[in-house]
Amino acid sequence: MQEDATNVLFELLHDELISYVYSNDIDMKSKQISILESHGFRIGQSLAEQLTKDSSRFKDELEIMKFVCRDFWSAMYQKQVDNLRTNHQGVYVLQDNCFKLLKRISSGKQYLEFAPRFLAIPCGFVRGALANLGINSIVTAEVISMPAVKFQIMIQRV
Amino acid sequence: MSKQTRAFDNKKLVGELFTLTYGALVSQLIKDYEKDEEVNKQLDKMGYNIGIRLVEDFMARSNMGKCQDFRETADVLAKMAFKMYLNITPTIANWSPANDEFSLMLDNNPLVEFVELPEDRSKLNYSNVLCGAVRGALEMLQLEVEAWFPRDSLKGDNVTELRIKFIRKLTDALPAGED
Amino acid sequence: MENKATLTYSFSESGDENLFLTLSTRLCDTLSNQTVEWRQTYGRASHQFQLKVKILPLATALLERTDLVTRPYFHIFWTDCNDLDQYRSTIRTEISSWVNTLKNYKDTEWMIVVVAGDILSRLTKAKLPIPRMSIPDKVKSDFCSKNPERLHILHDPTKETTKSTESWTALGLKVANQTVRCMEVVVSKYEERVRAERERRNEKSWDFCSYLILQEELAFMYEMLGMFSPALVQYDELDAMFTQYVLNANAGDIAHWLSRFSEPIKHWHSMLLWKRIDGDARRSILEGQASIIDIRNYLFTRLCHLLFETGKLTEITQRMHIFLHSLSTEIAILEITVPSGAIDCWVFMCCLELVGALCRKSQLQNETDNTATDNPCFDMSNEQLVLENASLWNIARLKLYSLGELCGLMPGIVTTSAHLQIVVDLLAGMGEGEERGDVATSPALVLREALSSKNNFQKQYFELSELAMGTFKHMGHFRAVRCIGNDMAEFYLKLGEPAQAENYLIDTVRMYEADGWPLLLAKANKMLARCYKKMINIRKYLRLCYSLMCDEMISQEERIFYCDEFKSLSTDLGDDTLALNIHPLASVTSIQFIPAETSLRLNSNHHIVVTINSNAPKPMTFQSLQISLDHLGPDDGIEPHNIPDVISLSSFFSRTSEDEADVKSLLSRNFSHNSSAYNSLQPFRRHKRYASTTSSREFMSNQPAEINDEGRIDLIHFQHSKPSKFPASISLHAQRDLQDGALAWAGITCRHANDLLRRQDSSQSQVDKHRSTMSVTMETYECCLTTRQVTLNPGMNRVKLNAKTDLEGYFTLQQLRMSLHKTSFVLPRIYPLVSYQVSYLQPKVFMDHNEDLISGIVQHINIAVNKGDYVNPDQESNSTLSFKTPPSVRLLCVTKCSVATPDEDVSEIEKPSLVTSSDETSINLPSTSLHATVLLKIACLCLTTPYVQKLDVRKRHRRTHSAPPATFSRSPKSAQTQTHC
Amino acid sequence: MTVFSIYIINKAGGLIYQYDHQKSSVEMEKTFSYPLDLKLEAYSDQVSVVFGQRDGIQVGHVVLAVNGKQTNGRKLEDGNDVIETIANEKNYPISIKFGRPKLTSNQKIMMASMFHSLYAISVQLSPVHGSSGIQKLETDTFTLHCNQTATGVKFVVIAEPRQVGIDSLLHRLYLIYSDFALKNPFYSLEMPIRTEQFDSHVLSAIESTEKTGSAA
Amino acid sequence: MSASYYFAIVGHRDNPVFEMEFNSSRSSEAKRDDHKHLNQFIAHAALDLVDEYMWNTNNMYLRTVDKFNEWFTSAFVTASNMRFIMLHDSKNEDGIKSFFHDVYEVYIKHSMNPFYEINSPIKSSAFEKKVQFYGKRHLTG
Amino acid sequence: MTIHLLHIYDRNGNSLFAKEWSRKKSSNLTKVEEQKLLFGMIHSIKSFVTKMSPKDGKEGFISYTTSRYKIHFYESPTGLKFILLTDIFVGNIRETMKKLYSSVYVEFVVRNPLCPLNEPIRSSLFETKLETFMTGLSFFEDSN
Repeated sequence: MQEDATNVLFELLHDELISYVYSNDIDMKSKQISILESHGFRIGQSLAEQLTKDSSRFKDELEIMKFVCRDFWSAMYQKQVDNLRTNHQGVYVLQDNCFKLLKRISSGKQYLEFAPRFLAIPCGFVRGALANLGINSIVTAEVISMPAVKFQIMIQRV
Repeated sequence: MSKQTRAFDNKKLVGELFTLTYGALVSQLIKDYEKDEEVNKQLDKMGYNIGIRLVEDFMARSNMGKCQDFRETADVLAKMAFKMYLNITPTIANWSPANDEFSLMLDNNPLVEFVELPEDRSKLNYSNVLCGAVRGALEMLQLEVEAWFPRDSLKGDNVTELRIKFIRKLTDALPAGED
Repeated sequence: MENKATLTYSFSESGDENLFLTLSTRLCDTLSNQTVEWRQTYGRASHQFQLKVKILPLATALLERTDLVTRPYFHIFWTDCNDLDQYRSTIRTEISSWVNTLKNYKDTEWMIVVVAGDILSRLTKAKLPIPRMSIPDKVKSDFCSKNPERLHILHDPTKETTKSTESWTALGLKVANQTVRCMEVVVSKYEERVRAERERRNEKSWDFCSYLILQEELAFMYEMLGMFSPALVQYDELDAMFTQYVLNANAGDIAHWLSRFSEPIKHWHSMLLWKRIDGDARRSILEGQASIIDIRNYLFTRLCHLLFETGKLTEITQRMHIFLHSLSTEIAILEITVPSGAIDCWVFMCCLELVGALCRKSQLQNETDNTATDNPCFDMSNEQLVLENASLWNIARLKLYSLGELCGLMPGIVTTSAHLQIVVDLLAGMGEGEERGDVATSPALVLREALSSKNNFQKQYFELSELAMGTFKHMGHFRAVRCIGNDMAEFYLKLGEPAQAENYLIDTVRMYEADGWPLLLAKANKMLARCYKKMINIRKYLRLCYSLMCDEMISQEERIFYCDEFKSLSTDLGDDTLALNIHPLASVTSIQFIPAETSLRLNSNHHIVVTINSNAPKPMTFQSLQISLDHLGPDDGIEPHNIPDVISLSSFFSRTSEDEADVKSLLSRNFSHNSSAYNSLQPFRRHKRYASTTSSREFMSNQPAEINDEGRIDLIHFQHSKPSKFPASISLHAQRDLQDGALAWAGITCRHANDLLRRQDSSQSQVDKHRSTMSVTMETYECCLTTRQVTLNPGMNRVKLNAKTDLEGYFTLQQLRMSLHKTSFVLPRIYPLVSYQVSYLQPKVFMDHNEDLISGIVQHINIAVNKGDYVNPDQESNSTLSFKTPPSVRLLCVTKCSVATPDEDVSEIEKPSLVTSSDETSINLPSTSLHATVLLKIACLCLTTPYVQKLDVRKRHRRTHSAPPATFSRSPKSAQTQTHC
Repeated sequence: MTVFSIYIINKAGGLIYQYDHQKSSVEMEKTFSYPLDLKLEAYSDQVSVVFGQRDGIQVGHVVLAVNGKQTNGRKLEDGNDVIETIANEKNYPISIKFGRPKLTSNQKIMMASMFHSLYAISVQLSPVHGSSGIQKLETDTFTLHCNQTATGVKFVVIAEPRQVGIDSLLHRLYLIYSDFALKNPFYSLEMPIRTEQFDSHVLSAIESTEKTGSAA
Repeated sequence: MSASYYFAIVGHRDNPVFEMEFNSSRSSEAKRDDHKHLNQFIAHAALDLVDEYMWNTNNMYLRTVDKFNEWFTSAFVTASNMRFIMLHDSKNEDGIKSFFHDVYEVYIKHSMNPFYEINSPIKSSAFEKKVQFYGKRHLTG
Repeated sequence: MTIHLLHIYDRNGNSLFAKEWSRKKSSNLTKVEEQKLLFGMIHSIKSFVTKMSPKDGKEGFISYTTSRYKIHFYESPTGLKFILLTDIFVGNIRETMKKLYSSVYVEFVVRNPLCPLNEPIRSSLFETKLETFMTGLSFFEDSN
């Protein structure tokens, strides 16, 4: 019934990383999100490598997306994405109604202004994973009321 | 094929997630500070911040009371805390005669599972966050300790040794205006 | 060879032969419309097929046959006799003799067909037929008492009555099954034989060729019945067997028969795919004349044929590679002597042969495609087919090339008689290109043609190359295209047409550059260099020499070679010049001020030492090394120090529009006084990696850097990295949207997502951008530091320049260039900003004394004189300090005089004496080092009644007119002098 | 089942009667070799164990004697500082006697007045109207029962948590108090009670409670 | 005939990330350089076909995809489209296959090193040792 | 049965959180004074208890009861103090208090990076979770 203790450790570390980056010099104000995101990116790459070890290669974009929503997500957050939508022109929207890294922070609008910093790394996760599976993308996120999050993935058409 | 979710070894994965995140943290620090000592300090500081929260979680999970004895502390750390959070059980060794100083021997340190130190980072104590965490956690239990890595397998030592030294027992500060 | 099984027929003399003939033919048709099943032994898959037969009159010759294909498998006796007496008298005996003849041969199945019905009725119109016992019954009792199915009654066969058709089908079935059963028996017997033979394979007398012929029979048999896969199996076995023998031979045990093959090979005919069986080859095998090539050829031909039949084209092409590969290796293993080039010829021909065959088949397929047929539809899409052809052509091309070299057909080589001899021998070995009627000309002919003359060779070679290239291009296999292109370029170079080669080579270079294979790139560059040299395109050649001489991928000697090339040619640029980025030649690691001081005094002499790490393979001497300065006079308004904000490298490097804006705006603020600064930033903007990992240290500040204690500033050096197709890091922004005061949503957005996503990564453009970093924009060197004749040794070098101090103001080091004849190597921008200030310090006089002067007592006045930066125009005369005092005040003497150097060490010196004239007193100031302060203690006395005396002091220089006096009160006040500065 | 002790506190918070029924004194002497693996600290003029515990010696125990010499506050009989003596390697092997700190009579008086004020505060902090002060205070080792008479005298019984019949004991004590203190002409109010009878009655009341669970 | 192998890992940008040669017999130290160049040349040229074959299957192991003179080219493409390429002059499917798989494991581990940047050349000596080891075991051993 | 109010203090006596459910009477003190007073009392009760205790104990002070209300006390090993005022009919609720600590405080304060420890708790999420926890208790019944 009790979640894995390692999760707690990860979350605390995650928070430290964030508060470190935010504590950093003023020159970087505008860049903090990017920095966090790029860390997430690197981690995402590795994890994708690791997770796909036993799966066979993916045939198409959608398959990869499903992988991200199911396998990748549950590996990261012990749950799957609640809803995946796409406009079939390279834009996907992943909806997580109870995002792990927000669900202890607030239910509703309190602390909303801080939400982005907790989404930067997850955005990176996704982008990194995709990148390593051969999809260049830009991942953004939007919160209207915590802990629900909408991640938007825009894919580079090659 | 990822048609339906494969059952991953979740504990392992979360562990890796943690390890990688930590890696990211360290590499960020290395970018920001030329001096290894600086990095070590930062890591220790962050470890402390983690420790002071983690200890609450630990107490909530394990129905432990306060430790009244350092040997007990050592046991709880090794057999419960490390097991619970890092999924390893270090061996306790090298007690000082006064029983106020001991070492945790980490034969497999998850933090460094994938790490190879860059050559120019000889002074870096990669796992220093652990020191901080232990220090922070024990301080919340009113034990002031020092923690450091006398040996580190990353630096070619055959084992990673986390040394912990008892400094003193802290007492609650009385709230202002109390007779 | 006919692919129909043989049956025989016989008949009663009395009978009507024509009838029987028609019946026989009808029987064939009936059979060919029925499917029979072939049950194989050893649980092999069973096959369904139509039995195609030909029915011949029985002849002993036929019965003698032992092979599987032509031997008869079934025998029929026709009779239409309906008259008992006649039967008794003749027919019975005929039949029995027939049966007996058959009996002498084993594995024969037979059947007696009694034609009944309409014929009967027709014949018995005359007398009433009351036959007690019908003929069939008689026949049955006489011959087929045991197995009655050997008798068949065919009812009015010529009528189209149901009865007749039924009996026909019945007959057909019977015959078919009987035949097949018989075949099964025969084949399995034969297989026994083959197996037995194979068992003997280790005996000395055993011989592969004869065994081949033996087992092949099975293949023929199956092929005849249209059972291709089992047929295929036979050849596979044989093929494998042969290979195995060779491998064993490699391992040391050489089969006896194999030794025969080690004789030198004289023929290297191509395998032939245009006929089903290569008779000659087979014959030579039979006669034991076959060489290893013949055997391989033969086996492969047959394999191909059968694979074609089953439509497995892909398999053919795959096997082809192995086929070509294994033969050459086998020849090597068996140490068979083959004239050099022979194998190339062979491979060449084989490739073309296969291409031809494939084309034929695919045409055939295309024809049959629209009309639905039972033709095996090929497993290969046209795309693949085309691709395969291309790769075959490519192989052929390569072989042809090496043949060309061998036979001295390459341009630029004189064909010697030796060459000709080789050609002759080769031609002799590859056989006449036999005529093939409609089919395309035989590879042999093509090759003969190609080897006949340089021109033909060249023509053929280009033709093949173009073919392959075109196809590969069409299939998007650009690497293959480039490789061929590269070879063609080489060819053109040999031809002495470098212009033709250039584009091919550039493509190759670009490809390797884009894909990032340094070693290959180096090689390609070398070739391109050769090309430019041939073209006498000095500019381009120099560029290449430059990048090659710094290329670690090539040997030191080569690097030195290119280095020398560069030096010697750098003069030949005519009147235009060539500016190159200093990277990769060298990197400027630091700039040091000596002494460690960035705010300098006018005319003071300071040095600026530049540390340069040279990657050149050997020492290089440059005519000059210059650093361009940006100069802001003291009155030029802008104080460069207080340009507030800080910008990040990523904005320099990432190409996003928004960041462009950043840079521009930055520059407009920052370098407004310097038009070319923007361009000077260009090179950095390529750099992705930095942008990828943003961290505080990488944020580019526009504040001048601080010098350290040794006065050094370490420069940040950006090496160029291959542009990544998509930035590893993109800049995102936290965004919050307010709605009537309350936060509506928060999230992460990417302002220029579209720009990022739109960008297609054609490696082409990438590379172009990358290359263009080689070219740099030059600063104006109107105001600069210069030193001449600088020699850089490989590794670290320190170059000393004199700081420019003859001008007041604020100097920023901008760009560094080293000139070698007409070329110059430029560090486009010095970062972080290095700057120093030159200021002029006015001469100053301080003077203080404790109290208002009180009359009557001797008191001391302290005077400090600092000449500042003022330099005395004529050295020998030195300056004087003159006082203007009211008569009542008298300066007595200098009681103490000392000199304080800027660094505060005070030394007492010999006291100068006062020179008093009527109205003023003056002191010859001792000549001191620059910026030193002279401290004087002067005793003075005033005589009149005690009240505060004011006195004037004026510092001035001889030949100068006295300046307006500055009064001096208790609080000391400096007296400005009017000296010329 | 045990009753540990009785306190009677007058309305001014002064201790007018105290009786320890259960002499529960934990003491143990042990010889140690250098260095001592218990952390000692001196506060409230006693040297006590702040960290580390072994064979019965608990955190909170105080040093009663070193090498047979009784401690007197932070000093030994011979005037040496306890901590110093123990810190000094020369004195080893050393035998130290530890024990639970016993309340000195002074401390008892302090405790009494302390409780008095706690009682007052507990009234003040009441979230509801008309609440008394602490009547029952539970800990894992003992339970404190308090009955304050209309006249403001507090009868405090400290007993094992499981002990029953405390209420009647409290009532009994009140009676004893009124009979053998108030009615005693020589007893002046608010003053410590020192009479044989009183003691003996209290004792019997306690004993009967312990036995029967009722003080009657 | 001595079996000799050349192994290369090619990154997402078609750039070589790692290479190594294996020789069962005494390899002719002469013409090393030129030889190395040839290997790279073939490996690089094979990329076209690797990419071609990739889409026909979703197995990671692609078998032999190309042939150049005496060289066969086998390939292995990970789920993350890292391309392992092996040149070999003699057939050894199983060996190569298991080699690929083992190296894949090693690669994954290495890619998790926080100080390594994906797609950049692998310089780690530990990594080299491991690959060497598997080379011995599956190829030249 | 009724729950009057809950107080949470950090180890240094700073009030982290206080909530009232049903409170009839208020001490004539300011919030701050009252919180100080309450903590002070608890603190001295603790030392009182340790001194008075005849044996060595672990938990120490558990609760006290007056004629009208009862105070329950739980201190986490890290020195957080939870003080719950109920009516006198509520028995020993030590376990409940522990749970309050482990499943509400730790979950939603400790593990909320935006809640600094040792500062008054502002998270509304915590409040809601607490509310649900309390109202879910058997002995909670809003007697207003």
